[in-house]
Amino acid sequence: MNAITRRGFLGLSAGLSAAAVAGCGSGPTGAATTPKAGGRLRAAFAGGGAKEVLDPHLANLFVEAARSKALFDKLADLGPDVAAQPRLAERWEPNADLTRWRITLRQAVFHDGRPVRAADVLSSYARILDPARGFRAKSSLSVIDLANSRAVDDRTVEFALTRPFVEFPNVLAAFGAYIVPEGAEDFSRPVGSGPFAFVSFEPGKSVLLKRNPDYWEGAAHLDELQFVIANEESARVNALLGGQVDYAHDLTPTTARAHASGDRMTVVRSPNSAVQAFAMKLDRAPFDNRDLREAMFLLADRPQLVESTLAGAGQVGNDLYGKGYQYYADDIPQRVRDLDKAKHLIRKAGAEGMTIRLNTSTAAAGMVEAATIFADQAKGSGLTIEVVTGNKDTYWADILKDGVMSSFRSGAMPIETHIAQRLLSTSGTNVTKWARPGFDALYEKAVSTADATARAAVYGDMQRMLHAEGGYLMWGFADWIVGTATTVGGVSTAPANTLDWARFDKVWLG
Amino acid sequence: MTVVRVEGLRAEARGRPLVDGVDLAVEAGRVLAVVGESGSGKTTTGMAVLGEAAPGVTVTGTVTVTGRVGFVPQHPAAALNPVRRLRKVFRELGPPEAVAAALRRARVDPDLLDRYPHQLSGGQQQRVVLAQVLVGDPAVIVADEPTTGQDAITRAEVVAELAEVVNQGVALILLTHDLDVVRALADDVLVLRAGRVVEAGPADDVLTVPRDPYTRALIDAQPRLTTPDAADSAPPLLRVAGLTARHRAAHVLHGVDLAVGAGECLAVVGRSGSGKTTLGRCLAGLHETYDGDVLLDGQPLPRSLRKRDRVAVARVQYVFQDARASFDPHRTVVEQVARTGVRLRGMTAAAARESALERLAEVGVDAAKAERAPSGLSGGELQRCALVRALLAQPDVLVCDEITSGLDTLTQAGLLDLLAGLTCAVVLISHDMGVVARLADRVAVLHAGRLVEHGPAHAVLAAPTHPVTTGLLGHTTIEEASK
Amino acid sequence: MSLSRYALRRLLFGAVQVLAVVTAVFLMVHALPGDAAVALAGDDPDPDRVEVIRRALGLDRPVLERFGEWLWGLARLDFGASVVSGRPVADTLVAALGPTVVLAVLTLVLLVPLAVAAGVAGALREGGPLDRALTSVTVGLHSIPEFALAIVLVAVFGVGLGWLPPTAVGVDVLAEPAVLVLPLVVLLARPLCSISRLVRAGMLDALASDYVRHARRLGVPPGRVRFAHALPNALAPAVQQVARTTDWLLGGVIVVEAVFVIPGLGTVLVDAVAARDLPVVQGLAVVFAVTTIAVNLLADLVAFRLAPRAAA
Amino acid sequence: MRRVRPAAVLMVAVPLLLALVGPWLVPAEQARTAPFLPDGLLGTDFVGRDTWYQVLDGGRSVVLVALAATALAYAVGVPWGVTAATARLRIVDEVLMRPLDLLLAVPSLLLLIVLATVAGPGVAVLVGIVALIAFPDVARIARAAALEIGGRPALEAMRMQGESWWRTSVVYMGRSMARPLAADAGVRLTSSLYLVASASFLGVGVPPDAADWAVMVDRNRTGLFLQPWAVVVPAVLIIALSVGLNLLFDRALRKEPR
Repeated sequence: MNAITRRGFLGLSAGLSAAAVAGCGSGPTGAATTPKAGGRLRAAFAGGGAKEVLDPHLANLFVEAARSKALFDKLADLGPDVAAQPRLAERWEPNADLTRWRITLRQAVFHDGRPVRAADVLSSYARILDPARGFRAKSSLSVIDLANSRAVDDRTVEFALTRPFVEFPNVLAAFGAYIVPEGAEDFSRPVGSGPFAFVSFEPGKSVLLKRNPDYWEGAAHLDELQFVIANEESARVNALLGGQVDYAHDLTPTTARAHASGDRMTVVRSPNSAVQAFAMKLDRAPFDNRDLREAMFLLADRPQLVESTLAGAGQVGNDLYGKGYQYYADDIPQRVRDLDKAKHLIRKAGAEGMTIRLNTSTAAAGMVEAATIFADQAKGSGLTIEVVTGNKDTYWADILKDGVMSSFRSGAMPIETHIAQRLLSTSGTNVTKWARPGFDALYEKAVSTADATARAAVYGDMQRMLHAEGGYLMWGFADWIVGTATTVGGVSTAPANTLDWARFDKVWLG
Repeated sequence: MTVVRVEGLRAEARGRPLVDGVDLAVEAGRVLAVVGESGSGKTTTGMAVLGEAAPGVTVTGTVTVTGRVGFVPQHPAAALNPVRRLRKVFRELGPPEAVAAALRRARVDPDLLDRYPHQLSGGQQQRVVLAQVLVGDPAVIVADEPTTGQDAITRAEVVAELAEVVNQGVALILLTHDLDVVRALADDVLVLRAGRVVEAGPADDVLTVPRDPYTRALIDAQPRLTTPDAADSAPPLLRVAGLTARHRAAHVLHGVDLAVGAGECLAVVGRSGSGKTTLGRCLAGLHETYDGDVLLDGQPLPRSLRKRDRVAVARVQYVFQDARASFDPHRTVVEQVARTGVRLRGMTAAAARESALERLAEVGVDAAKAERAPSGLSGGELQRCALVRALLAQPDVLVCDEITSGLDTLTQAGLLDLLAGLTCAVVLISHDMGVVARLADRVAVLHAGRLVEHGPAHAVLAAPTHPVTTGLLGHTTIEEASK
Repeated sequence: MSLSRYALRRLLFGAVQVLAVVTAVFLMVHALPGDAAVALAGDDPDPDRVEVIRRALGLDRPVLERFGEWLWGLARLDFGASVVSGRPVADTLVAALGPTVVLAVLTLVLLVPLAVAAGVAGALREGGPLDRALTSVTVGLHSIPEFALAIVLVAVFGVGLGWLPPTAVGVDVLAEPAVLVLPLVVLLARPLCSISRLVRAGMLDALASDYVRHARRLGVPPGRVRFAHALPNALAPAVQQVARTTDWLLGGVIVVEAVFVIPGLGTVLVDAVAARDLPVVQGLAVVFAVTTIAVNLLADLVAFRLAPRAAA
Repeated sequence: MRRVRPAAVLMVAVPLLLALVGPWLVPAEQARTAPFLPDGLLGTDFVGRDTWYQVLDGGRSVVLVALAATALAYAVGVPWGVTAATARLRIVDEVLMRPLDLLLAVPSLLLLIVLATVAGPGVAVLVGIVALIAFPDVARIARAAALEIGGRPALEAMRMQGESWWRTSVVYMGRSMARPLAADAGVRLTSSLYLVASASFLGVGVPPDAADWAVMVDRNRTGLFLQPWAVVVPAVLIIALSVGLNLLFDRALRKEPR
C-alpha cells in the first residue's frame, strides 16, 4: 500500500512534456472512434484524502486539477506545445511596450446562468493575489498591477503589468488561475463556467458532475462524470480491469506493457512527459566547481536510466527543460556518457575519493530508483555517490535549503515559467541556486522582446548557458500513461497540465 | 444385600501391577474403607468399581454392581463447573422431584442453587457434589479422599453427611488414609499396600487389634488427641505485639498478641483462612505489610528479610507447607541445603556440605538420595530435607507451616518425632489437633484474623472456651456420635 | 469487587488512557518534520508561500495554545476543524466511520461463530484428519501478513477469475456488499486463526477437566457436556483475545482499506499523517483509543460474566 | 512426543539459509537491463535487476531485523518486567507497567507509521520501532513470570537462607523464567517478522528499491502479469518462513508438560 509513498503532487512535479515525438499532438485515441452521447464515466485518480478541496485556486493534486478543469475555465490554457492558447479570453492585445494587455472575454455563462463578466475575472485574480493567502498561482500573477487594471466593459478587461512582459498569456494559463464568480468563497457547491456542473462531493471518495448543456465550446458527450479516488496504482488498474471504473489515471509503464496487447483495457500514452533530473546546488561546495558539474553530466548513462527507471517509457534528456516545447533549443548536441572525461574532470576538480550525498525520497515515483542507478553509474569514476532517502512529505521544502544534490522531477509548464520560478536570482523555488546577473538580464530581455524570432534567440542563449554549466542534470522525460476501458473514446495524448489532458468534455463512452 | 462384589481385581500399567488380587464386597447401608498410603492402589480399585480405568491401565477380574454407582471426587471445588450456576446443572441431572429429594438427602439449602461454585464454602461444595450424585439414586457411592485438605470442622461435616447418606441405605466405599474418618464411618476395612490386600475385616477388629504389622504401624502413627500435662512456661523469647497485617487492602490479622518462650512449642491453630500462615510469615520476615511489632529478646525484628542481618535471619527460620515447591528443581538437594551453612554460618562450601550430609543422614536421607535433584525424593523425604535446611541455621525460633499435611500417617509420625526432639522454640501452624496435642506447650487459636484463645496447651485443649476451638477439637467426638 | 465498581474504575482509567494517548500522539505528530503548511505547499515550497499558508492556517500560533484549545474543545465533544481543509474533524470522521465500522462489525460478527465452530470441531476430533487440517491451516494463516494475502486474493479472485470485485473504488460498500467479500476474508484470516486455536486449547482443557469428568459420570448427555459444560469455559480466554484483536483489526483495516480502496478511517489516518493535519490525527487517536478501551472493557465484562471466579 | 514434521523444517530452513548465506552469493557487479524481462533464472525486477540476486540479497534484512527487534524487545522488556514484579514499592510497579497499558491503546500499525515518519528511514529505526511494539507484551509476560516465580516457596526458601539478590533474582529467577520466555519468544519472533514485512511493504523504514523480500512483493506487483517470479518467489519465502516458524514453535510448545 503505497498510498503514503506515491501521492504525486500535480502541478509541477508531474507534468508532461508536450509532443516531442511525431504524431504526439492531441489527437484522440481509443477504440470507439465515433463520438456517442450519454453515459456516466467513472475516472479513478490518486487523491489527497480529507484535505481535498473543490476550491480551484487551492488545487494541487492531479485529481483537483482535473476536477477544476471540468468545473471552471481559465482565460488561457496550454496547448500541446505548452504555449498559451485562448480559452475564456477570446483574444488578447498588448500595448506597444507590453505593459498593458486588453483581454476580450468570450460569451460564456456560469452554471447558475449568470454571464462571465470582467468583474468576475478581476475578483478571481484579486482573490489569488490576496497577500494573506498562499494560492499557488499567486507568484505567476504577481506581475499584474491589479490596482491599475480595470474592467473596460462587461466583456473587456485591461490588465496593467508592473513591467513589460510578452509572456503574459502564460500567466493567464497559470496553474490554478481559474475564473470563479465574483465573491465566491464557499466552494462546497462550486459554481463555474466549465463543461460540467457540480452534483455532489464526498471528500476523499468521489465527486459527481453532470453535463453543462450551455458550455460555450459545445456540450460534453457524457451525461455524467464521476471522479473516484484510488491512491494506489494497482488499485486503479484492478478497478479498471474489474469494470469498476472506465478511466484510470497515472499508470506505470509495466502495467501498460502488461495490458497493451490485451483486450481488457486501452493504454493511452502521452510520450515525453515529466522531466526527470538531479539538481546540484551551485552556491556551495562541491558543485560550485563547474568541472565537477560537467563531470556529473558526463557520468550519467541516460539510456540506462530511461530504460530501468522509466521501463523504457520515456526519452533521453539533454539537461534542458521542456523538450519539444515552444522555444526548446533542440540544436544543442545531445550529451552522452564519457567516463574517461568525467574521471579527468573529477581529478581536475580535486574531488577524487570524495563522497557526495544525493538526497532523494519517495515524494515522486522513480526518484529513489533513479538515484540508486546513478550511484551505480558513478562507481569507478573516482568519487562515491551516497543515496540518502529523506522524508517524502517535506522533501520539496527540504531540498530547497539542504544538501548539495537531489532528485528532481517536474511537470509541464512553459519554458519561460520554468525559468522564472526556478532559475532567476529572485526565484522562490531555485533549487540549484543558479543566480547569474547576466542570465537574469537575458530573461528580462526575452520577456520584453515582442519579436518572436528575436525572443527565441535569447531563449536559445539562455539554454546554452544552462546546458554548459547549469545545475540541473535532466536525464529523461517520462511518458504519461492512462488506461481506459475499451469502450472509451476521445482521450487525448496531450501532456498533463495542458488543456487537453484529462479533458472529459471531449471523451465519450462507446 | 450385596451391592458391589469385586473378585480377583488386577490392574497393570506398562506391565507393572498397580493392583493385584483384590477381592471385596459391600452391602447396602454399609461402609467399606479402603485404606493405604498414596500409591497403594486405592484409587485404581475405586475406579474399577465405577467401571473406569486411567489411560494405559488394563484391568482384569470381575466387578459386579447391583444398581448405579455414584462417585464423589477428591476435590469438590474442581468437580463443579466454575462458570455455571448450580441450578442449571441440577436441571440437567434429573426431574425436579428427584433433584429436590437429593438436595434434601444431602442437606443442601435450595437457596444456594443460584450461586456459582466459588461462592460456596468447602463443606457446601462437598454437599452439592453429594447431592448431584444422589440425583441418580445410586446404590453405592465411591468417595475418594473426601476429607483431604479440609480443616477439622469441615471434616466433621463431611463425615456427618456421609453417615447420613449411608443411613438412607446407600453403600459407601471410602478411599482414604484418614484413620479418624475410618473410625467414624467404616463397618469394614480393607488395608492395601503396594496393590495387595494386607488385611481385611470389620473395622473394630482391624483398628483395635490389627494383625498385620503394617496396619499396626499405620494405626500407631496416628496422633492421638490427648491432654498434655501442665508445664512451666519459659520466659518469653519471641513476642508479637499488636500485630495487624494486610494483604493489599484487606486486613488478615487484627491486633494479635502472642509470646513464645525459649525452647517452647507454640501451636497456632484455626480454620483455613484464619490468618495462621500470615502470622508465621510475619515472624519470618516474609510478609512485610503489618503494623505492630515482632520482638526477639525484646528487640524489634525488622519487618523485611532484606533488612534483617544474617544473624537475625538465622535466628528465625521457616519451613514451608509444600516441601517440593520450596526446592529449586534444577539443583541437587544437598547443594541447596548446604547453602544455609555458607550464607548464614559463614562456613566454607566444603564444610557446609559435610555438615548438611551429616544432618541429612541423621534424619534418614542418605548421601545417595541427597545428591539427587528434588524430583528424585518423596514428599516426606523432602520435608525432612527442608527441616534440615532450616535447622542448619541453628535458629532460636523455627516456624513450621502445616508441614505434616498431605503426608500419610507413617511419614507424618516420623516428622513429628523429629520436631519433638528439637531444642529451639517452635511455632507450629496446624489445623490437626492431634499433632498439636502431641507437640504443643502453648496453643493460640485464630479465627478470622483475631486471636480468640491463647494459653497453655493443657488448659486450652482440656477446657476450650471458644466455639472454634471446640469445633476444631470436635472431630474426636464424632466417633462416638456416629456409632 | 462488584461488577459496577470494577466497570467504573476501568472507565476512569480509560479516560486517563485516552488523554495520555492523545498527548502522546500530539507529541509524536508534532515531532514529525515539517508542518501542515510545508506538506500543503508540496512541490511548490516557495518559502514566502509556505509562510503565508502557515499564517492562514493559524500555525504561527504557539503549539501549546493550539493543543490546549483542542483539548478544551474535546471536553465539549468538539473535535475542532482540520487545519488543511477547514472542515470539522467530526464530519471527516463520521464520513469515514461508516465503511470502517461495517468492516469491523462484519468481521467480528463472522469471526466469533466461525472461530468457535472451528475450535470446537478441532477439539472434539482431536488428532483426527479434520483437526490436523484445521490446525495446519490456522497455525499457518496466523502469521501471513494481510498484504500478502490481499494481493493473492485480488490477483486470483478479483482480476484473474473475475468472480468478485477487486476493489471498492467508487462503490458504496453498503449498496454493493460483494465488494466486502475479499476485504473481509483478509481481515478475518489472522484473528480467526488465533481465536479458533484458543477455543480449541480451552476446549481440550475443559474436556479433560474434573468437572467435565464429573458431569459425564453424573450421566449428563454428551452434547450437553460439550456445549453447556466445556464450551463456556473455553470461551473466556477467547473473548479476551477478541478484544486484543481490535488492535489487529485497526491495523489490518489500514492495509485493507488501502489495497481495496475503501475510504474509511485507515485511509483518513494515512492521509492526515502525511498532511500533518494534527486535529484530524488527534481525533482519530481519540476514536481509536476509545474504541480499544471500550472493547477491552466490554470483553472484560463478558469474561467476568463467563468466568465469575477469575474476576472475583 | 510428536516428531517434528520435515515439511516445517524445510519451510524454515530454505528461507533462513537463503537469508543468511544468500548475500555472499551475489556478484558485486550486476548487469542492469529493462524491467520484467525473462532474463536469468527468475527474470528481472521493476528496475531491471536480476530477480534471483535480489532474492538472495533480500532475506537478510527481513530476518535480521525481526531477530534483532525480538532480541531488543527482550533485552529491554525482561529487566523491565522483572523490575516491576520485584519492586518493593507498589508505585514502582505502577509507574513501570501503566504506561504499557497506554501503548496497547494505540494500534501498532499507527504507532509504526507515525514513529517511522518521525524517525526517518533506516534499519536501526525499524528495529527500534518493532521492538517498541513487541516490548510491552514481553514486559508483561516477564512480569507475570517473575511474579509467579517470586511467590514460589523455593525463592522464599533461598531468601530464608540469606541468599544474595544476585543468586535469587538473577540466577534462580533467570533460569526459571527461561522456559516460559523461550516459549513466548517463538510467538514474538513470528509477530516481529509479520510487522517487519508489513512495514517494509508499507514502505516504512526501507528504501523503495531495497533488496528486501517484502519490498520486492510490493514493488514488483505491477509486473505480476509480465514476470510473476519477482513477486511470487519473495512472497512464498516470507510466507514459508513465518508459517514454518509458527509450526515449529507450536510443536515445541505442545511438548511442554501441561
